[in-house]
Amino acid sequence: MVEPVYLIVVALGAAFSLGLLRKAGFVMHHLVLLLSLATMTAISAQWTVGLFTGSVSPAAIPTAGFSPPISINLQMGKTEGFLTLLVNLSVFLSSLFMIKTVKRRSVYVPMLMLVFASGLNGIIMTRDLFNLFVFIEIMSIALAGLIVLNGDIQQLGAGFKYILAGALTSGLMLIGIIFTYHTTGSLNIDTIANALTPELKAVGYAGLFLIFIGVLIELKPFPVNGFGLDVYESAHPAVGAVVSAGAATATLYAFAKIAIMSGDLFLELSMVVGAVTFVGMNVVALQQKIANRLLGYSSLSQVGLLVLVWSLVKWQNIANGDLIVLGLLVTHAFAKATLFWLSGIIQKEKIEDWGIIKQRIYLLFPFAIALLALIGLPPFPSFFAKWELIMALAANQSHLAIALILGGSLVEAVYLMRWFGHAFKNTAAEDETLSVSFCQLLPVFAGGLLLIGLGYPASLLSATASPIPWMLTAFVLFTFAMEFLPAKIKNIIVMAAIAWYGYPLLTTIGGYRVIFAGIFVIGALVTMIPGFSHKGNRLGFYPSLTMMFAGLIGIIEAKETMSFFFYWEMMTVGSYFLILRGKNSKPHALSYFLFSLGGAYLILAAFGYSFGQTTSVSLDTLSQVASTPYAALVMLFLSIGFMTKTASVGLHIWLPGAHAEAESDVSPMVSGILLKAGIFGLLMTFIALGDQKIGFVDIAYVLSWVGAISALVGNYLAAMQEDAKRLLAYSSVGQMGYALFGLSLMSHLGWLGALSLSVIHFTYKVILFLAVGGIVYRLKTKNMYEMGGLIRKMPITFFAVLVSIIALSGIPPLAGFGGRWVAYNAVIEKGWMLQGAIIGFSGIIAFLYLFRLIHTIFLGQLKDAHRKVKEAPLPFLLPQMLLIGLVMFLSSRPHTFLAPIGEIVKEFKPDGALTWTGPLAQSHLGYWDGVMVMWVFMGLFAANFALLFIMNRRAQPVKQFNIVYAAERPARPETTHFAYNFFAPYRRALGFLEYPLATHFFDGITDFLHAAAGFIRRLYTGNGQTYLFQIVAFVVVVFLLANGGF
Amino acid sequence: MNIVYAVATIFITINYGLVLQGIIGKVYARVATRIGLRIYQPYINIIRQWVTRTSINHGIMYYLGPVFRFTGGGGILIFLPVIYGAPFFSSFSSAGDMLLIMYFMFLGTLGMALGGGESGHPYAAIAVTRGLAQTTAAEFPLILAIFSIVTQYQTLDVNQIVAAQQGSVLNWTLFTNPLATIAAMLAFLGSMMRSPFDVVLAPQEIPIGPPTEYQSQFLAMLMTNRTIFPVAKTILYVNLFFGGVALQDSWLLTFVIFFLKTFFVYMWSVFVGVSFPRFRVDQSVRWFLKAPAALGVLAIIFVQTGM
Amino acid sequence: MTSTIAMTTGILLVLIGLFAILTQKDLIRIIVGFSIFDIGVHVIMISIGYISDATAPIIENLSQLGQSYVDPVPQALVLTAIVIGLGISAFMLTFAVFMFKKRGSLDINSFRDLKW
Amino acid sequence: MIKKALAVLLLAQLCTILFSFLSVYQEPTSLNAVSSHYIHNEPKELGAANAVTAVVVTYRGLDTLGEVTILFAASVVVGLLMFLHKNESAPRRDGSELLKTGASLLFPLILLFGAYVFINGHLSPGGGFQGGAIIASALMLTILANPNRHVGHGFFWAIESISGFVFVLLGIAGLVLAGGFLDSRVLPPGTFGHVASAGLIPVIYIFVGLKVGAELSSVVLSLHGKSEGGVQHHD
Amino acid sequence: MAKMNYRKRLIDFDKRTVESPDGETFEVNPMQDYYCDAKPKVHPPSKIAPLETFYNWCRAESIFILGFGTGCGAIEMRPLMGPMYDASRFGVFWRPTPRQSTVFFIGGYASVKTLKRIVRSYEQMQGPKWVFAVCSCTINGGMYFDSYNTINRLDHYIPVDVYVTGCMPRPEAILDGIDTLKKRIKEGRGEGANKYAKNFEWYKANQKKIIKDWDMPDYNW
Repeated sequence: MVEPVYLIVVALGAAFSLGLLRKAGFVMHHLVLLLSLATMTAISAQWTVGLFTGSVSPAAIPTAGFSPPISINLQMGKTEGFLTLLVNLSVFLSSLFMIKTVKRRSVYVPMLMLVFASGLNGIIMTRDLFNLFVFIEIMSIALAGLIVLNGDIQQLGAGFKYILAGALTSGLMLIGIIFTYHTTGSLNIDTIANALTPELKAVGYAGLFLIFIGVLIELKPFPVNGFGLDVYESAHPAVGAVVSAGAATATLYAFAKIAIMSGDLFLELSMVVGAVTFVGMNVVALQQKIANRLLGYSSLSQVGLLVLVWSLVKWQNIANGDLIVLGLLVTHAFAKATLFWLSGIIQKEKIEDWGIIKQRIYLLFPFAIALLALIGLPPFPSFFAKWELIMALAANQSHLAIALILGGSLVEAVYLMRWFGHAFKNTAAEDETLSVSFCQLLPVFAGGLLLIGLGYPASLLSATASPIPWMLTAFVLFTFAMEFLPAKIKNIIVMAAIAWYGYPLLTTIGGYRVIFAGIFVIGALVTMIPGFSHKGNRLGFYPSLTMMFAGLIGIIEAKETMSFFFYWEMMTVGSYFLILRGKNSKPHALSYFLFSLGGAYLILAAFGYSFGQTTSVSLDTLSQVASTPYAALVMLFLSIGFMTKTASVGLHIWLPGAHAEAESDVSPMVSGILLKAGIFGLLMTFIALGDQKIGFVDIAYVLSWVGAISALVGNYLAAMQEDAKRLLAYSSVGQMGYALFGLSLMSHLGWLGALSLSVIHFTYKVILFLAVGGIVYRLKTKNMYEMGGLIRKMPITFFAVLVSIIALSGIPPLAGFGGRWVAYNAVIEKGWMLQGAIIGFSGIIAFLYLFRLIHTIFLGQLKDAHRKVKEAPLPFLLPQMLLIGLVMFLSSRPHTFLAPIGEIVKEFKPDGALTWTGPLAQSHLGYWDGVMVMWVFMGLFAANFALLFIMNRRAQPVKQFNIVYAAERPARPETTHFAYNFFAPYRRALGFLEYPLATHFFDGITDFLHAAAGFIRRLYTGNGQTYLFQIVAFVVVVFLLANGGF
Repeated sequence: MNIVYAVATIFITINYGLVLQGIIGKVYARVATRIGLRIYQPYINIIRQWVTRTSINHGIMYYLGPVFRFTGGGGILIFLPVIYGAPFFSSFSSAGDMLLIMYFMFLGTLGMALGGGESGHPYAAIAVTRGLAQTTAAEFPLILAIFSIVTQYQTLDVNQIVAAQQGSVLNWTLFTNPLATIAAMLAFLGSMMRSPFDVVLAPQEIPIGPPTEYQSQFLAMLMTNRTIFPVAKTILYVNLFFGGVALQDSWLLTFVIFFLKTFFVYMWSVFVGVSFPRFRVDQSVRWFLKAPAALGVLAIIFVQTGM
Repeated sequence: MTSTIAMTTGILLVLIGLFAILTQKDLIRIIVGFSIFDIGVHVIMISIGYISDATAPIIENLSQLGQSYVDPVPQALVLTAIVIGLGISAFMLTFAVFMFKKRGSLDINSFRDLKW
Repeated sequence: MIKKALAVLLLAQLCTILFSFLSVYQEPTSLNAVSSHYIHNEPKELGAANAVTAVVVTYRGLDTLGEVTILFAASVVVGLLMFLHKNESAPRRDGSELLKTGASLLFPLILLFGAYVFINGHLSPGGGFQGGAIIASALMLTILANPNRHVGHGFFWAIESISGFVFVLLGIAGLVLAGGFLDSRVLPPGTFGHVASAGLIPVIYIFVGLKVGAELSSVVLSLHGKSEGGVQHHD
Repeated sequence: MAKMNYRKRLIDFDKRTVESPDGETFEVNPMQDYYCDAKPKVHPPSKIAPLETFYNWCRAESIFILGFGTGCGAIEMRPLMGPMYDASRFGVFWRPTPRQSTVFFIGGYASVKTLKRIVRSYEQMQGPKWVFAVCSCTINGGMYFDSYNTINRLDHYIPVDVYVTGCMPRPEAILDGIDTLKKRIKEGRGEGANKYAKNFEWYKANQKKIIKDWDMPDYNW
């Protein structure tokens, strides 16, 4: 093992020696720089590996040959090793990144970089209070130098403000240090910590406070961080990266040392400051449009989060708290560094202009990875850290902390994903080109890969759950590797993989899961068939797709809350990217993502509380929560969380846009298949928790109203749409309302109805979306009033739509009726008549949109432009035909699927089951024989048809204008096709249902947040003196706060 | 055997429906102090329509529209227990309960709408939107009323509901659950295509609505359905609210009861129809969702609280 | 007593320096304010180690070890602190010079390119 | 005005905080464990008469390395800024003859004094920083007296780099040959109170002095704007 | 733009080039693409005579009138619906659309402009169908016999079954005319539709002589 002191020595030696090599030229300078940084990285890596594998024990390194407290000593433990590795690596990569940009800066930049690195290493390793101060100063000064890399006025201003603030805080720190020395007689952190008896703490409080507040201000807490923001905004992106990854990391560790040294004196204080920073910065960032400053806001908020989490972890003695903090830290460091590097490549100030990234499309991968890692999504380390954290916090019942952390993360996701949307969807000006060098790409991809790679070890460190099943994730990663293949081959590979994985799953998995597994696996295979109609290699489609389906299968397979949540998030991410691919889907994908994330956070919190109550992470033991005081809360959270996925009313506003604007073959996936994940979750919740009450209010009762109103509003709005896919999307809202209602009945029949509805909804919604997708593919429009008369051009599609709307509306003899029959039996049995009536009413309203769909598209007048339109391509038709076969089979033999589902439901709700005698189903209220209905229908239909045909076989076929037009004739198909504002009278009567209450509500929240952001950010006046004012005020206020001075 | 019964049921009902149409035509005429048509006139009309020589066809769905329509109408009839206790008149009522009947009604509507739609005539589409809009609203009080009586009788089986009303006139739902009956009878008006709810057919504005392009045998089939569909609907109402028609000692008596009950229930819509002017669609939608719906809700509340 | 006077002086210097920093518009004056502030901090530091009637910690010969010396640590620290302060001052002055060159003004209000 | 009032208010609050130190402050009557170790054991361990120097150079040698680095960084940044704005300095008025002559007379004397201060740093008050600062003042004097005089920057750079590098090497020597990084006991302690005593301390201090002198000089030179590469503009 | 509106009626039936959603351009010929261009066929009566007799009786006793108020005589239709004359006694009803009517009631003189509508509506009725023309003007032009704008004799253009003279005829006369029509139908002489199909070319030639802006297919199905 190389002595850790070389981490400092190498850097400084190289820095000093560079002075001699001033004339040696650019190559030599950078060779020295990179070699020394690589050496340092290697040293710290060696230590890290050694320490974590246990081959070396932590080392305390005295300097000058004397033991502490006589001399300064350094320490190299696990944390130090890891953190030095982190900072050295990030500085190394940043230096690599800078090579091209700093060519003209002579030897100064490498020197400063080395000095900076030595400062970081020193801060991390030193155990001496004053030495810590010295290294912080080294870091600040080197940083201030690095800021002014271009020497323009903005950088000068930023550097000046930064130094000014640093000088002020360092003065305060010095006073604190000297008083602490006076109190404790030592400058060694460990000695001080040991010497601080309660009396001494009281006497030396002020000294400790000044040190503490000094380090805290170095961390740039809200609102005294204007100078820090300026640094992030103006500095070279590579410098931003080292500030974010290196300086923040080192300073955080310094903060941690100080806080530990002071005993528990300042934990509450730092929690408050951390929380305020985290939330405050995230909110203010909402208004930010400048990429680098946005990154600054995000960095500072993350630092706030880290401070908050670290203090919480210490305060509550959370077992693997250090690992949680490290997980968050490492994610933040690499993600932020990657983003800064990317911003250095893109060189666009405004986030709206980031569309240029698509000129180097592969850059989107690291970009997405970094953003997702920051938000804390799987499989990145932050995900596991967040998971562990919430588990622990929930176990300790820290409600406020959970709310703050999750709420803040949600706000953070807003601006981060908005940014991604801009990059993904905006187009750059024609004449701009993006040039990238290898030295720039290497760090970017290294960052991305590190984030992915670190996920696996992070998952192993979880204290609460056994490792998640990685197989699916591995396959998702594999799809990234085969991105270069043509789309058709990828389609085959992915389908084969899903079939290969899904078939044994279907045969082995039991219980209600098999229903959903069937929907997901079969659905995946069927809906992927249209993918064959794509040419090229469809970059990014297959990883997202596999991510979604892996997530879906993963939640089915999950045995533990953690793997459930892992795959749940993965599904969300995958589907987000899929939706984002649509043409106009930018805002909709964002709102989809946010709603899903919000829902997921509720689920996370619920799992946390459940863990806290039962200390078990198994999904099977979720039911144990039912007997604890948290049962209702857990149920509420889980329900709302899953309801965001089923898009129940109030939480539905993301759905129409997201489903409608997605690509043609994505819409059926997200609408026909993905929504069932929410139903699956709800069912799982209800099975585990049953009926819960909050006060006198029965949650299930409330949910039944939500379901009913979802059905009504969804169906009504569907009828009012002009866009075919939007219509179908709203229809999904309504249909999921039925399912929610059925589940909330908490009875055998209710669940049976909901489950059979899920199955049937899958079939017809996939058919409908594929049919409409095929039409849109041919017609290049989604507006129904621009279509018409397509029955002659697309007879197969028409047939598919006809069958599915009959199935959807529940008209016998097709399969949809079975679900309705069961559902009404359930309603009457339960006695929730009013909701039931609303459900019934919305069922009838469904006719409105179904008729509109089929009429305005297929019937009426064919338009000029569509006279040569061909039938939808085979890849679209094939799955429709397969599913129609399925629908017809289920319709003619409904007992073959209702009875087995009934058996499954019986396991949980044995009472009130149907009795089957052959195809005759009997509830205690009524009866229904699907096969007989089918026969009667067929018989009557055949007889009537025969009658008509015999009487009227010579009918003259005519064309579309051969209609009676009051002795006139139609002029144009466009003016003869009644389609626009189809249900005008209905709108006149019931238009109030269209009032976008939920939209206004959520808009109100976002508007408020944005307004708040706009107001708060006026704190950052740009005037250095104001910032100093704020710092002094901050010190005073925090001191008074801590001492109850207010 | 059931099939024979079913065919017979349909046949008898067609005749009954034709006679009823004649009578109603007469009533309308007499209200307007005219002498009016011959009672048997509907027979002539329908035969004449069936033997039209030429016809035109707008397409496959247009062709199938009347088939769907008639299948829907005939289906309801044979799924309904027309006469309680007589196997002859409830041939396929074992296929399903009230829910089946309620949902099966829409098959015809859908067929009509699709067929009219394919004719390419904008008036058909306009009429369908009006019809659908109005029907959806009219169904709401009906659903409430039905929920109310299903709660009351704890069954969805029409046979059992009829059985529960036997014994005395006071056992009729009309008297045991008057609110539900009123709500349902108001809803009944909305589905009978008579004034004030007949803007769907607005004879000159959108000539007779969805079937505006239908002619010859297609129209004949629709006219045939028109004879049975209202009767079937009326029978359902009679069964649910007015004690149904139970098989008596003599078939004659049974038919007299059957005739009287269905006639008077049917006449309810006629009487309202000749007395009131037309609603616009949005007005009728609002109307159904106010008073009748409120009555329906009250009916449910009364039943559930046992008042 | 001596140390209290020194410390009071130091605190007053700190406050005076801060007042200058917070109220002066001119960059140079702010830097001067900072220097005053820094000197105040140093005075506070050096006064901490003071022991009444003790001598400076320079041992003229080994036999004098028994006599009373003031604490050498604050002196060592203040030495370092002074140099750091010097570095920072030099740094700030350099910035001020170049900022003036770029903008032609020394008013701190005129360097608000970055905000919000 | 409001600003001033606000500042006064804030400072009043800060004042109460700072004076709360004073209220609990008790002047120590004896040395604490650490400092008494320095006083009582240092002569035996290191052999430097000036205990402060021993603390600065050896016990807390890392701090010293750090502060040298800070100065180094400062001078690098100044250099960087100069480098970026090479051509932006205006010519200055020449100094008077009296000044020039006086300055050149004083220059070697000041240098000598500076050397004296840092060579004797381990024996008497003074040391590398002080000596370095004195040396730099000599240079400043010449520049102020003769603003248009060209002074080679490279020389200072070389001294700065070499002495910094040597400082680090000496530290490593301590690590390799003695107890730890910057351990001054690589050389024998020698006779207490002599110049050639206290192990490496005077050696280190010499290099610190050189380095500080060179760094401060180069800062001064940079700010002066007449260093190498500076193209003269006469407009 | 204004010019286009002026010519709109004709432009609607010009061939036009349209662009398909795929960007391919092709030509649309409205007259061919939007209208059925089949010619009418003769539909002979049923070969079983008694059956045909029964059918004809039904047809005679169930008359669905498509009223076309081309002239003054139309006013006389209304009393037939009222209590005074009540035509429904005789199985006469009015329908709003040609598709569902059997008798075409021409209510008076036919101008050139209306003739086009008359032809179109007549052709849109399903056979067997009959034409019932009232007023002298439909017979010989009446007082407008030399008008630049009316036709003189309706049965040159469509086959008329019954004319009722008068200017205007009383409702009683119309009832009498209906009676005559019934008799004709019952006797099997009401084969106007077949006559029209048989002499289609002649009728068309006559029609086209009058209607100069012929903007419809030869036979309006």
